[in-house]
Amino acid sequence: MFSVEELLKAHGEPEREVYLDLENSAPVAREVLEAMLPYFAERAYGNPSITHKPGWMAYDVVQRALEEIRRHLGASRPEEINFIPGATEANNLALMGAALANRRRGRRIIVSRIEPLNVLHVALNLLRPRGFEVVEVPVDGEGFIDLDALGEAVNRETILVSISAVNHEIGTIQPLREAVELVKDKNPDAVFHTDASDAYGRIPFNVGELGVDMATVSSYKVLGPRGVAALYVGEGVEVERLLEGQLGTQRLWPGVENVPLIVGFQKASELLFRDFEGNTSHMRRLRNRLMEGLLKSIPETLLNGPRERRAPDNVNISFLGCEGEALTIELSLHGVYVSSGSACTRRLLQPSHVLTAIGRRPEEAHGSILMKVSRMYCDEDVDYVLRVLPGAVERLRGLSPLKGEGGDV
Amino acid sequence: MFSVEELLKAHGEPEREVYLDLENSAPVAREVLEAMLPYFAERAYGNPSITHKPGWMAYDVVQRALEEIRRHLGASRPEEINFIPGATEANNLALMGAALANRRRGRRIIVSRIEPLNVLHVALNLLRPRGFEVVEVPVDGEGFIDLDALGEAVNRETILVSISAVNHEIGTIQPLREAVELVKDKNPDAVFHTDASDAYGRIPFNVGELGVDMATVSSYKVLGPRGVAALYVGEGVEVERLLEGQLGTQRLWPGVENVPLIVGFQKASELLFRDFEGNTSHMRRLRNRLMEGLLKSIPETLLNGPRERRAPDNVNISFLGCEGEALTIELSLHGVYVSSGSACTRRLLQPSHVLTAIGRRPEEAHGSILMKVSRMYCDEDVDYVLRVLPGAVERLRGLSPLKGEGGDV
Amino acid sequence: MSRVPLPYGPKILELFRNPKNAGPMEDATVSATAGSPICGDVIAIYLKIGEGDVVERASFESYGCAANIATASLLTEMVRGRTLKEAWGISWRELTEELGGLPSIKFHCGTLAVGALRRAIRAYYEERPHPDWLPEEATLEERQALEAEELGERLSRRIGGEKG
Amino acid sequence: MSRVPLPYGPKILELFRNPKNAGPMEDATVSATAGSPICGDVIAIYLKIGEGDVVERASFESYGCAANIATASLLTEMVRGRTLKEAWGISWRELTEELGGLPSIKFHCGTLAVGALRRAIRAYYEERPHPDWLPEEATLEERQALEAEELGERLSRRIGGEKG
Ligand SMILES: Cc1ncc(COP(=O)(O)O)c(C=O)c1O
Ligand SMILES: Cc1ncc(COP(=O)(O)O)c(C=O)c1O
Repeated sequence: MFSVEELLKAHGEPEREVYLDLENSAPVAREVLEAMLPYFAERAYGNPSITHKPGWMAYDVVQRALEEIRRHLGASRPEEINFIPGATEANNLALMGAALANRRRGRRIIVSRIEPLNVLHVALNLLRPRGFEVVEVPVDGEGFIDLDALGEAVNRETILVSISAVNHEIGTIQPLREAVELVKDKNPDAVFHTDASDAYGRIPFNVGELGVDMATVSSYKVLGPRGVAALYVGEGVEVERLLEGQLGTQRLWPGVENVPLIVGFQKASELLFRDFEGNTSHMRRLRNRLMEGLLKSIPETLLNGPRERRAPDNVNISFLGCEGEALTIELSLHGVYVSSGSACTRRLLQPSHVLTAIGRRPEEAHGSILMKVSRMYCDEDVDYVLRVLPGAVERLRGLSPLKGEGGDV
Repeated sequence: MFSVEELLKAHGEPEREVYLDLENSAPVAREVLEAMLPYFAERAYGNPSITHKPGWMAYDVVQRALEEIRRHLGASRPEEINFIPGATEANNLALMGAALANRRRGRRIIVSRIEPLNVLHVALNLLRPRGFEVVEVPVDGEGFIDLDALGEAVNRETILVSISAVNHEIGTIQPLREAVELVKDKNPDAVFHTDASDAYGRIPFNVGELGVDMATVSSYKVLGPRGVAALYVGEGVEVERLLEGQLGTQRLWPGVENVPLIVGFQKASELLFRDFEGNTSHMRRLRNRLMEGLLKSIPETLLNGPRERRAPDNVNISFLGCEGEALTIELSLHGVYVSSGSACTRRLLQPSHVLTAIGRRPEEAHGSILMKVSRMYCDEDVDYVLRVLPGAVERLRGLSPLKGEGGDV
Repeated sequence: MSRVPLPYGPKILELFRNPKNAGPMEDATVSATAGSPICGDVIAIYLKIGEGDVVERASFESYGCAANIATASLLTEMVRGRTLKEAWGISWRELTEELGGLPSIKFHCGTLAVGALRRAIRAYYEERPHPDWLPEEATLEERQALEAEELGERLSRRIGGEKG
Repeated sequence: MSRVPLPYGPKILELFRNPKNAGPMEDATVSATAGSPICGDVIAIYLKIGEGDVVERASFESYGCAANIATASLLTEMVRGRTLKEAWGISWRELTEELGGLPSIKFHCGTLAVGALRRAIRAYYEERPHPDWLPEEATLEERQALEAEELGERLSRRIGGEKG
């Protein structure tokens, strides 16, 4: 219908660009790209299951990557790590695969209300119609799961619990250890899955210490390439494959391993953990400057998610009286790239289910802006965003007929 | 258990390398890699569903790629093309998705005996246990489907037929148009799917002319990157999603589009079709030299698949009295990389189901070697293979206690 | 559900960036609002009506997405100098075409802007003789505006109820 | 089903490339074959047995994968100079360890080679007094060889039947 080229021309090149929409997509880090490059054509382009040199080279690369990710996740054996084409696929596999494999033991599945849609909608739209009972555990105003409600929900029929370690939109760090203990106390056979995509490399996360049975981590969420993720499945945990086909070295997902992307994921993980303390404190410092700066310089805001026990990269603020999609575009015109929990940006009738689950009214959620920082950003980036954002909010509020209505919150 | 590094050291660097295992994996073509590179980090690294500049850039790229692949497939509208993370995923989606969406209209599903496992095993292991009736249509000694049997199999209960346009192992070009007409004559509502991974860019293939309802094509099979494929779904054909999650621009598979891989797939397609005649006749000439040269210079061989109506890139020969895995490794030591339908290379008890379906005895199938050429190869590559292969076969036959036993075939 | 062509045309972006006739109008003859903050879409239209029921000036306020702002702005340009009868005749389709098209998911922006305009026109005639071209029944655009407002109410009650 | 570590060790590759004692033995005292071409694995073992039931020379033939050739070759090296009693004592585990390990899917190569050797040893004693260390019952490796052969028979019948 439109020429997007013309739209981009009309948009123009901003003087400076700061990409903060790391939730949705991320430019691959330079070192990661360099690490991947030889594996597209020069090295290890074989199928790791075939007995020839390019196949063995590929096999070697996959094994090294499994071992690296095993180490960072604190798993016991590389066989517990499974490469999957994405975290969407990994979460679908974890939920469907574990539910189907354990259906003879019970029918109850428990998720939190603020799980990503590739967990929540799997439970509600795929498992519930197949006869599973889905219980959604509520969260408080900062996104912490209601542990009492969780405890009450677990019964002998419970086969699977899925609760993210860190919420992807509002950064809430869940008390996962307590949650696992609570669940296992009431039903040691219940399988505990956690989407750790936003925890990996941001907070200490160790499957052994936490006692989780399954965990998802995603490459693109750590500045690796999109198209690969890992699913940890502890020894003895039963999961059915969702898809059929020729099996390679990855028993839970058929098809040939994507070697260059796996190498990229490995490299991205290596870079994250080479200086975990340095990276996370750098992120936290920038994030705090950004978050506190915005809350201070712009009136009528709401911080979404907690101030403490918050992932070090996450900022999520509602700018009341501003619609989020308009703000996203306004910021884009200034080279600041963010996303919003507004209904308008989601192409659904409703705003972010995470924001409504923490009690935000729709008109509050519509003005939400999600930003994430990474180790790649610097103070000047934050300065620029702090310079641009107040004007953008002011302009849009100036256009609105609802002046002052945000103020009564 | 082993240090693969040491294995590779023991293997050594062959004087020349000719990679013919294009069935299993392929080095990405240089121009394809160059086209993809900017999209990992510099350009269009956004999510095509988000309203900011990097998102719009990504959207534009995805739309252009859809349009290019639409054109090559002969589809009417770009909306009929769906990007999927791989042909394994696309075939699973086509079969499961169409079967589930049409389950109220009937329960019969028809596949050929020589479909790839990501079709055959979906039918047998996923659909049959869910109450669908799976009919396997046999093939003749060259892999052509039995049209009479197909016609007999189609009844009013038939909701789905899946037959590959070109067989991936033995290169048989099916009489697809006749097959579609036959099926539609008996039941116009039956959905006809074809895996066209080995047809795309090798033989004229046009979904409109053939009248198929769904078609799968795979990027890596045309020297594009692994991790992306396309599923054509004609207007009005109903397919249920297999996975749930955040939807992007691709309605049949949730998750964010993999822009760099999509760009690579587009570029690979462009290169294929820029000179379709030239590419295919080049392939055919090299393939004929290779195939005829081997059959002539080596005694006791069987050509698997037809001589005529054979995909221009495919060579599949059984070297009787030689076990295929040993031959694969022997050839690897000389830098010639191939694969085999031997049970040993498949890590299954049985040899290739395609070879047994065309009537090969297991001992014949064990000696099979599959090779594919592409537009990237030259006469010197073929010369080298023709020089190396006879000696390899001879050495292994010399080690065998079954001397001469191949001769009585 | 078919694939959604999300991006806007360049004209929408331009009007979003530099809207014409933005802001309330102190001396408006009449004004009206449509939409619901709960759905994230509100448009106010102000009209200064002169001799012969001609729109002398129009302005808008908008709380909503970029398309919302652009459609409202464009509409205020389109009505200027037209009679109210002519202004009434502008349909959401015409408005949308004038914008260079809208992604289908944004069609409601067009209906909302036209809905607000028609409300203002109706308001104007409330204290004046009802012209014969003004239908008694609510038009498509007015009904859509009303529906959006009712949806907002329902959403607000539902989410409020969940919290309680 | 757990992930299969497919690659071989470097020693297997070396023995595959340069097998020792390959080929039939014209003046063998005894020989035996195990396995089935239908399963893709056949090993023949030839023994030249001298004074005191000592293996003076051994050779092999193999139709099978690289591991098959390597295990058979290694076994002929291991038995040389040993008494038949000592040779009998070589288990598939010992053979496999000597190779540097085998992927689990290739364990049968070890059992097949040892199975063929033990068959040859039994054949040797068929016309001689039965030594007390030679068990009456088939050992694990011999049973495995037999099973492979029976499986081959069944496969052959089934596929033949399908064709017919
Ligand atoms: C928490 C979380 N898990 C999983 C995913 C899906 O990741 P992928 O894009 O790798 O499928 C996302 C992406 O938005 C996410 O936010
Ligand atoms: C005919 C055919 N279809 C589909 C596939 C699967 O392709 P992908 O690796 O893209 O999943 C293969 C791969 O071997 C194939 O041969």
